[in-house]
Amino acid sequence: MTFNYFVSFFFIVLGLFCIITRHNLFKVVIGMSVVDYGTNLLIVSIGASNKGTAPIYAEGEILPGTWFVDPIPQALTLTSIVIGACITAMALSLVIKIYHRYGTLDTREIRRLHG
Amino acid sequence: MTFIQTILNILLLPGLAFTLIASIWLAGVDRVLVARMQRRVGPSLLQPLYDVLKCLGKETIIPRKANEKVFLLAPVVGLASVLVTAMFLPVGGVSALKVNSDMVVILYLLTLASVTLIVGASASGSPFAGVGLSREMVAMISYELPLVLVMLTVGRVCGKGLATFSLSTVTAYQAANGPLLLNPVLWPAAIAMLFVIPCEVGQHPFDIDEAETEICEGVLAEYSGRPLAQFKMMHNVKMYVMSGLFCAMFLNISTGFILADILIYCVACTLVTFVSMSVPHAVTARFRVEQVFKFYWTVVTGCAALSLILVWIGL
Amino acid sequence: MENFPILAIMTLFMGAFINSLAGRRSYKARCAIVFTTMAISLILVLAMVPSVMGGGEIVCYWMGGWAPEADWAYGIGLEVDALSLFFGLIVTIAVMISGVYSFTYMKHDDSQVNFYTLFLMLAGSVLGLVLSGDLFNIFVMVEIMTFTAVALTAFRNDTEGALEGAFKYLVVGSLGSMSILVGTILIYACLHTLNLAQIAQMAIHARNPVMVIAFGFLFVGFCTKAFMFPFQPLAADAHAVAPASISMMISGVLTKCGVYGLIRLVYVLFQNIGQTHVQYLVTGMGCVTMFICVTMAFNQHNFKRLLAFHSISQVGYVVTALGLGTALGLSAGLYHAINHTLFKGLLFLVAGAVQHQTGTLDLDELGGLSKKMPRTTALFLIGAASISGIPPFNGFASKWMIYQAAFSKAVNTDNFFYLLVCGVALITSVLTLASFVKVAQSAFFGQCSVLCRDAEDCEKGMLVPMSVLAVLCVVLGLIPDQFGTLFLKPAAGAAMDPGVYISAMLRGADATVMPAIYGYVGAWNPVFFIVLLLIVTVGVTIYSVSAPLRRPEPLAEGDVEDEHVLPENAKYEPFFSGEESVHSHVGGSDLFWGFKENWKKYFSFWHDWHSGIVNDYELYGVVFLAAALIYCMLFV
Amino acid sequence: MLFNLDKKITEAIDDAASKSLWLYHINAGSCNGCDIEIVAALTPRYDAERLGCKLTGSPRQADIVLVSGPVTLQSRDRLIRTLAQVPEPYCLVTVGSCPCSGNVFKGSYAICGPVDKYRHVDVSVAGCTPKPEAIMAGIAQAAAILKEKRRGMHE
Repeated sequence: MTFNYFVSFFFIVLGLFCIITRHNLFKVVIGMSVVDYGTNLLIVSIGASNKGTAPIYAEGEILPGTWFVDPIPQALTLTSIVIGACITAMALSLVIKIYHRYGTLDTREIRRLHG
Repeated sequence: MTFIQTILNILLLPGLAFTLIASIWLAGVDRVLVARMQRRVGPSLLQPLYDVLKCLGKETIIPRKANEKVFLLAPVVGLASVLVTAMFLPVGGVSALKVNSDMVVILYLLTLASVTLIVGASASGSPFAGVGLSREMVAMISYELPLVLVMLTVGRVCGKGLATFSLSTVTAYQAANGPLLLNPVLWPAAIAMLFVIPCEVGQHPFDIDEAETEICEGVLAEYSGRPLAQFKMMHNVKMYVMSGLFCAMFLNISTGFILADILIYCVACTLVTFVSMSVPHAVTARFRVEQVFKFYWTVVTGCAALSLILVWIGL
Repeated sequence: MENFPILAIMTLFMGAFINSLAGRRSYKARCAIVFTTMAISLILVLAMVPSVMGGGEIVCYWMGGWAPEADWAYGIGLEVDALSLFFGLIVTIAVMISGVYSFTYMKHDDSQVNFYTLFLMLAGSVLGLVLSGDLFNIFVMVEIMTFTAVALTAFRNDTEGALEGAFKYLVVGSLGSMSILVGTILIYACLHTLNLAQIAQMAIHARNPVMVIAFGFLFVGFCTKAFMFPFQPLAADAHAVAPASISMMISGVLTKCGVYGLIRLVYVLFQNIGQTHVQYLVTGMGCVTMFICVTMAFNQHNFKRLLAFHSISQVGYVVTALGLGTALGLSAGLYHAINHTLFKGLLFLVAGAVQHQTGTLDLDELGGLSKKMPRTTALFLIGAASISGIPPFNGFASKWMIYQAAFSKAVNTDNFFYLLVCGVALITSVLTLASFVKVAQSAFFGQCSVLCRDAEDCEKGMLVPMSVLAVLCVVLGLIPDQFGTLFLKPAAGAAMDPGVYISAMLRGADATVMPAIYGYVGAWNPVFFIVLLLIVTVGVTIYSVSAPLRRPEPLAEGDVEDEHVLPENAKYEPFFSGEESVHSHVGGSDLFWGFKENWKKYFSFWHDWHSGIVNDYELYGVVFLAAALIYCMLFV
Repeated sequence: MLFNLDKKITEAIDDAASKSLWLYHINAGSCNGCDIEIVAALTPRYDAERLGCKLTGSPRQADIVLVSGPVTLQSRDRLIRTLAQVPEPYCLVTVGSCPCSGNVFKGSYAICGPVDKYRHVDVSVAGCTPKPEAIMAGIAQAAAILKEKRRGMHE
């Protein structure tokens, strides 16, 4: 299970690194979604366990020794994925409008509000 | 009984009448002492009274570009706030108004007085007043820090563990073990306070907001007649309030009976006015704007912070 | 009484839904829908006040009836105690006033239906965040809040920099949301629950490193939402370009949600406000934010950008007061929170009115608006006086409480750090006063600039909300003690002892919350008014005997103000040392030369620090996240 | 009002008009000879402050306006404009012979005539650079005139 945690934190750090260093707006948005993937992986891997099965059972049918996977993180991941999708959609629409107005995608030119 | 006594207090002794007389006296003494230091005869002692009465007699011109309501209201609010501040000073142990943390009330009412001067200047719509009010604000930024540090120090010393903001505890402490000026730890704080007084009042070396030669009476460029009289009166009462504050904080000698205390208080105020306002007036030329700021935030704040640290270590 | 909280939140979301359906028909229908929605939610929140604030009762509502069994909460719950209701009040009042203001302010904008849908969703999500008792529910509401705030910031996307400000707010805001999410998940990993009361119950025993990192993440997340130190350029960009009612919402309400999150995190969830290192962290953050934002605001040219930096420095005041950890400190912070919403909302609405009339917000071009817009100038003076802490107004009362809390904390714990806090707070207050003097001189008083010649006072639809705020500012300033006992002490009491919070939520026990006890030195007694009366009577008697008042006769219809005036009748012209009076307005950037001269290096450093590049802001955020985590691991 | 308090106050105000004299100096193109003398009168040696005099920076606060120099073409408008901005009861005192007669510059194309062409001069101190004592004597006379003007303003 610890391998999942390493991968998810690697994704988060990779996403942040991409946001910080890339000067193209699209790459910044990509970085944001990579960070989202990292957090989603983290959420899912918290509830999961190797030998767990899906927590679906009929009444009184639970055999002793069965091991259920925790369903709540999966529900949270669904919400987090939806939110990540909306944020990316909003960011992309803003990038399109910025391109129309500023004519460039380079973050170093888009700095009218400073100081 | 106490209600009538408070009304009497407010009106007569530490209140209105005493404040007005004391401020005229201090302003007069200050101008005469400066003249004597320059080996000249100097004006009569009542010259500030004549100035104010003469200004009342002149017509009040409202400039076309001024915002009339604020132009006329600012001096009234300024004078009222300064007179209310004077109510808090303990004259011989008795103060007209009692709130148990009146040092902060005094700090804020003095800020209100300077703010009315600034708002009045900006309402008069003249460019000289614009430059003047920006200088007055810089002066305010520079003297506010040391004034607060001195108050914290005195509060800490007189609070005996639980620091206080109220002048009555300060008076009681000094009644018990002598005026604070004798305590060597507090000398830097006293020096810092002596430096703060001329800048707060707007006295000659630090009157960068009403510099006649540089910006034609700066803040008061458009004022004439009645509002000018109120601002001049505010200037005099501020002189009394600041020296009274110094006496209340550092020179609070209380003998047995009231009359001797009041006499000592008046002599102390005159002495403080001489040392803190007349001497710098006669000795140095006017400071430049950034010199005032640099001087207050390095030298004066250094003194105040030094004594605060010493007091904090528990000396 | 049980389901008032869920009703209040749902009416706002349902209102947003209905508005997008039925709102297209006409301006009147739209305003009716929005107004009734806001009114219903305000009434529902007010209905809860007597029992929650007065009686100390705690309202619990479990979504879908999933009440906790055997001490284990697995459903999603809404919990309203005095602290949540206090912030709920702030939210609903601010929403009501900015909604009514935007009826006239946004009248000439296109696609108003979307504006009000987003506005009501923002209001619903903010109210949901404040009243919810479930950590993941708070995260979802934070996301909706950020999403709608970004959309509303870029609403007028033809203004200069609107899209850019919104994009930056979205990118760095998502860093904050990511850290809240990771914090929530790490807490879930340790305690396997998301309910605030349950976490509070178990968090004290579970002192393992994962919980400490979770605390670090949540702290940084809520600091982002409250725009603390490294995140303040976001707020400055977002406010400067958003419409005025939205800037009021962002500065008045969104920052308060960040502050609410911090209070819940430090006082209730982890209850580690007692540790001195946590107090240093929170108070240090507040002080740094306070000072840097006020010096940044000092030489701004844009009126709204200046107000944005001030709003963050006032939030810094609130966070400093929270960090003290004493009952007086917490209630001083809460008092300053509601005062800040009032006077900052008033100032933003005034800025909106100025922009509405003159079309620009640049302080160097404005000038002399007081003769053209007298009522707005009066409202501006009330707002500016209360933010800079002038006695009769509410800013003074709450700042005084903060100084007293900081100073008594310094004395009790004999710790020099809190004395510095007190000093920084006072310097910030003076610098706030200085920058509002600058705004008064450059925009309102002084000589009338070309732009402001044809401005006239704004319609009643804008003036009424502003005057309501102004009246509240004055009233709250005059009754600090009564307001304290009615609202502050229950709210502070609710935050200080989480035990009642936990028992009410989990076991449904109806224990009452004891209001906090603190010695608070009153600032006001009526004798002042008698004295002022006396002085005025003395003044009037002298008036009657002295010389007459000379007013200039009003301008004849034809001539313009600065037309050539013959030397003979120059009596009422301003004195120009003899020259003919030309338009020369002293304002904007040529004020406070002395102060800026001495601090040149400091100002230019911070001017470059706010570079406006998205990557830099993200870098500052990540560095701060790393520093906070290291600090938490070492000390907390 | 009670035992004619207002009469006493107005009496005191009229009396104060002659005791506090704020000077405002206008240089209408003078050769600075008179300017130095005016300032000399304010220095400790001659000490005009004994009469209650003080130099002010703006005409709005002027009681006695000192004009020095023959009103040159350039300074004519400025002189009239400044004099118009001074609030009532004030005295106009011309220092030196240039303002009252044009002195050696009389008849030149650049001179716009004596000051009393533009406004009635109350006291004129003659002399090509009058001595500071003379200036102070002029100011003392102006003080008496000021008191009359102030009384005249009541009606």
